[in-house]
Amino acid sequence: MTVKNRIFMSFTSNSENVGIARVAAAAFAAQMDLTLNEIEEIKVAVSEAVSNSVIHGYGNDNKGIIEFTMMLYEDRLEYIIVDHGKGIADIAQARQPSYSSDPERMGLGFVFMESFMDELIIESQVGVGTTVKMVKKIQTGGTH
Amino acid sequence: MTVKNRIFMSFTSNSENVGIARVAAAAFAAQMDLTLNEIEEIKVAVSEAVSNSVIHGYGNDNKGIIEFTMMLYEDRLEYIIVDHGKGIADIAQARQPSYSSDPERMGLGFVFMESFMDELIIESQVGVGTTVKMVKKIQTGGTH
Amino acid sequence: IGEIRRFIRDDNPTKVSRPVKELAYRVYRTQERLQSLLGREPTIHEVAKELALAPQEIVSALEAMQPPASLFEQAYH
Ligand SMILES: Nc1ncnc2c1ncn2[C@@H]1O[C@H](COP(=O)(O)OP(=O)(O)O)[C@@H](O)[C@H]1O
Ligand SMILES: Nc1ncnc2c1ncn2[C@@H]1O[C@H](COP(=O)(O)OP(=O)(O)O)[C@@H](O)[C@H]1O
Ligand SMILES: [Mg+2]
Ligand SMILES: [Mg+2]
Repeated sequence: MTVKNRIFMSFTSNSENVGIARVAAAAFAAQMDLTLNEIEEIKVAVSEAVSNSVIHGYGNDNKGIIEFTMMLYEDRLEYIIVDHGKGIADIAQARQPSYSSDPERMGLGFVFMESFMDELIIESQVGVGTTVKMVKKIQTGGTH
Repeated sequence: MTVKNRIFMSFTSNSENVGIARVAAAAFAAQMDLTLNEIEEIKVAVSEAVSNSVIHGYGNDNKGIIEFTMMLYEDRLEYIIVDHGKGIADIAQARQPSYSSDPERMGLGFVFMESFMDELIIESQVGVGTTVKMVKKIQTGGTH
Repeated sequence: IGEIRRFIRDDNPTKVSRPVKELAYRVYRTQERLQSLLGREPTIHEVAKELALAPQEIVSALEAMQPPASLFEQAYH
């Protein structure tokens, strides 16, 4: 599958950058013939992943670096969020609905990512960092 | 002056990416208390610079790489657009109103960048590439 | 989208200027009109074409209507 477009971003772990990554993700998605609702869902999934890196990966310290890659293929969009923060010890547990390491939080971030996107792949190593890859499949052969 | 926020982007020289860089530039500017008009002007300046890299730097070949850095300081926003394309032989001539190397074009890109931003710095070397840095000063001490 | 509309009606924490708000409402209205016309959800390109705007501008207008942080975090807390 050939890559049709690719944007790489890198930014510090400020909470302001969650919103900027989110709007960039939507602008990137707008290349495809998606509905507004699908674009909304992509925005939520990307915000959840980036805010996890800010909050959990870097513990709200705004000096961490987050790398965000957006790829467009013929039949899918891919969003990859990488941090070099704390990492996740038990990924299966982290993905569980309402599990959060912080009792104040909802624990629904991964649930949203999973339900709004077609694929969610999480790789993580404690003390090294976390990579979240999300895929949205595109119906081809329609309009455009 | 300390950097308050910094976003780095890198993308291929597709014309679609002009619009995405434009949206990201606006979202980045929205951290500051600017008027809608000022944000509109920043969007135009950034689009002109990025589309120059696509059109002139890489001759509309979508395989070139464009690097786009956005910096926020206490008192200013900086947008830096770098390409590794053709370069500009005579920068003073290129900045002249209505000068274009392409007779079909308006030759107003640099004029817009200069009038919409507070500073415009162009560095270029033939066969090496072009760097355009634009600064927007921010009135501090107000809201926020 | 119902989710989003509820959100707009609620007090918006970010300062949104009137023209942006109006554009966002026009986007929603156009979307609804096209939906009943087509019998399915229109795509962003169809909405953009109807409003004679670039899809990116639709993205910007809709984003301006939302708080920068996670929608759901905001909604639940
Ligand atoms: N990037 C990350 N780095 C470290 N830990 C993470 C990261 N993302 C998620 N986690 C862990 O996974 C848990 C579940 O995440 P999530 O479903 O988004 O819920 P919440 O953010 O509400 O806690 C988090 O509480 C955290 O412990
Ligand atoms: N990134 C670039 N790489 C090479 N040449 C450039 C670049 N940007 C501008 N130029 C040169 O400067 C000229 C003036 O640019 P501009 O004012 O934007 O007008 P226009 O794009 O309409 O030609 C262009 O015609 C081109 O020759
Ligand atoms: Mg979360
Ligand atoms: Mg130009």
